[in-house]
Amino acid sequence: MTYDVLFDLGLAGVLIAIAAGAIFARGSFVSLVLFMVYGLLLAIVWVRLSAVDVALTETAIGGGVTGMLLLGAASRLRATKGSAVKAGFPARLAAGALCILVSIALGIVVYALPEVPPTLAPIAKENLASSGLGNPVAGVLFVYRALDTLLEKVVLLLALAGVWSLAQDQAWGGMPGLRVYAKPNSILVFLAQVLPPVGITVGIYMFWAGANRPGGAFQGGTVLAAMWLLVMMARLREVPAIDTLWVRQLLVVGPAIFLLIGLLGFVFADSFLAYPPDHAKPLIVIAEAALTLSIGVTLALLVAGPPERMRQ
Amino acid sequence: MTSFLFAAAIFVLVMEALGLVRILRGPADADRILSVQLIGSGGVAVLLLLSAATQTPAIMDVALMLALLATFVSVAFLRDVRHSDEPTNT
Amino acid sequence: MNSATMFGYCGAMLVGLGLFGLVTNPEILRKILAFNVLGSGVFLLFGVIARRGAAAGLGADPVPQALVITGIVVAFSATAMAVALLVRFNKETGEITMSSDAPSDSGRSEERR
Amino acid sequence: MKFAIDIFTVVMVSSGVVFFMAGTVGLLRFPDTLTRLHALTKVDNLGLGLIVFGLLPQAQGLLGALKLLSIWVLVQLSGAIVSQLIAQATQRSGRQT
Repeated sequence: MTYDVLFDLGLAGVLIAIAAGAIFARGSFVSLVLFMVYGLLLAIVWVRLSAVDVALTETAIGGGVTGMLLLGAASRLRATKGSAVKAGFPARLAAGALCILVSIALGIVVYALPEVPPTLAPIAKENLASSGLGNPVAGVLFVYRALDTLLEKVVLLLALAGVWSLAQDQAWGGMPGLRVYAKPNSILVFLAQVLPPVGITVGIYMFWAGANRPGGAFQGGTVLAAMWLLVMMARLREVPAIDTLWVRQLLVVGPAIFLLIGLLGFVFADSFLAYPPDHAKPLIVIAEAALTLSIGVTLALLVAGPPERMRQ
Repeated sequence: MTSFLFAAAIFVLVMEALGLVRILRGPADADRILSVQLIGSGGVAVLLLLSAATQTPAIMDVALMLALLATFVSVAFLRDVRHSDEPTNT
Repeated sequence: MNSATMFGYCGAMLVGLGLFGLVTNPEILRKILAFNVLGSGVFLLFGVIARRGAAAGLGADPVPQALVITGIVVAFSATAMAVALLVRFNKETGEITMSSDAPSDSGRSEERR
Repeated sequence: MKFAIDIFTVVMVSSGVVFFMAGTVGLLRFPDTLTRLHALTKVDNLGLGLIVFGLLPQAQGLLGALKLLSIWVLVQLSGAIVSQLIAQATQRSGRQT
C-alpha cells in the first residue's frame, strides 16, 4: 500500500471518529469543538478529492462561520437545562439499525457506481475559453449555472430576512444581539487591529484569484465576514442597527449588480444571464467584486442574529 | 520525495488524532481550545505537505484560509470559555 | 478500492451518523449540528462522483463541485435560520429540547403570561 | 544539487514533525493548562516553522516561497496572541476558584 492511500485511509478514519464524537458527546461545548475540528479535516478531504474550490468553501463555512453560529446559540442557551429525557433504549436501537441500513444502502450505491463514470468535465473545459476565465468551477458557477448562483445569493438574503423577522416587535430595526467580549483586553484589541488588514487582503486575493485559480466571491466574502465579526467581538466597532442605510445598501449591491448584468444579457447577448462574448470576463469580475462585499455583510449579519436592542 | 512528504503528513495526522483526546478529556474548556490550536496548526502543516507532495500550489491557499479562520474561531470560543470548576455537561 | 471510492464509503457512514444524531438527540442545537454532519456526508458523495469524473486534464468534474459549493452556502443559510428559530423558541418557552409530549405545560403557561 | 536539496527537506521536515510529536505528548501528559500551553507553543513555532523551512526549496518560484513564509508568520502571530488569551482565561478562572 502506498503512503498516499494510507494517508487517505487514516484521514477517513479520523473524520468518522470526530463525527461520531460530535454526535455522541455528552456536553454541547465538546460537541461544538469537535464539529469545528470536523470542518477542518473535511477541508483536507476535499483537497484529496482534487476539489480545492470546495475545500476553501468548507474551511470558511464548515470550520469557521457555522461553528461560530452554533457557538453563539449554545452560549445563549447555556442557562437552560434540557428537560426532555432521551429516547428509550429500544427506540435508539431501532433508529440505530435504520441509520446503519441507510449507510449500507448508500455504500452499495457507491460500490455500484458505473465503471466508466459520466462526466461533464470535457464540455466544461471546452467552453471555458469563451468566458475568459481560467478556473473551471468559477466558469460553471458564473456561466453554465449562473441562475443557480444568482438564486443562491437570493437564498442568503431570504435567510437573513427570515432571521430578522424572528426579532421581537419592540426590537425591530435595532441592533443584532451578537455576543461580544464584555471587557476586551489590550491583546484582543491588538489582534482585532492587526488581523483584519491581513484578512481583507486575503479576501480580496481569494476573489481576484478565483477567476483563474481556486477561490472566488464566496470564499473571499466569508473571510471578510470573519474579520468584521472579529472587530465587532473586540468592540472596536458597534454592531450596526439593521435599518442602517449603508447596511441595506451593501446587502443588496451584489445581487443587484449581478441581476442587472443578467438583464443586460437580453439586450447585448441573446438571453438572460448571457454575457456578450468579448466582455464576459470583466463583467463576471465586476459581479464577483460586488458579490464578495454583499456576501461578507450578509454572512456576518446572519451570524449576528436577529435584532435585540434599540440604539441608545 | 513524494512518499516521504506523505509519510510526514500521516505522522502529523496521527498527532492530530491524539490531540483529540484532550478535547474529550478537558477538563477545562481552555484545554479544549488548546487542542483546537494544535489541530489547526497541524492542519496547516498537513496542507502544506500535501501541496508540496502533489505539486499543487493552490492547496497553499487553503492553508492560508485555515490559519486565518482557526484564529477567528479560537477567539470566538474564548469569548464563551467556562471555568474548570463549573460542570461541563449541559 | 481507490481513494475516491473509500471516501464514498466514508460519506455514506457520515450520513448514517448524522441521521442517527438528528433522530435520537433531544437537544435542538445538537439536531442542527447532526443535520450539518448529514449534509456534509451527502456533499462528500457528490465530491466522489466529481472525482471519478476527472477528465480533460481536470482533477475532478467541475459541475458537481459547483453544485456542492452552492449546497454548502444554502446549508449555511438554513442553519442560520434554524439557529435563530431555536433561540426564539427558547425565549418563548424556556426549553432547549423538543419533547414528545408537546404541547407541554410550559407552552400554556406562556399563553397565560 | 537536487539530492542535497532533498536531504535538506527531509532533515528539516523530520525535525519539525518531531516537535509536533513533542507538543502533542506535552498536551496529553502535562498536568495543567498552562504547562500544556507551553508544550503547544513549540508546535506553532518550531514544528510548523521547521516544516515550512524544509518545504521552501520545494516551493514553486519565489512567490510560492513567499506565500509559505507568510503563512508561517500568520500562524506565529495569531498563535502567540491566542496563547495569551488562553492564559488569561485560565488565570481568570484561577482567581475565581
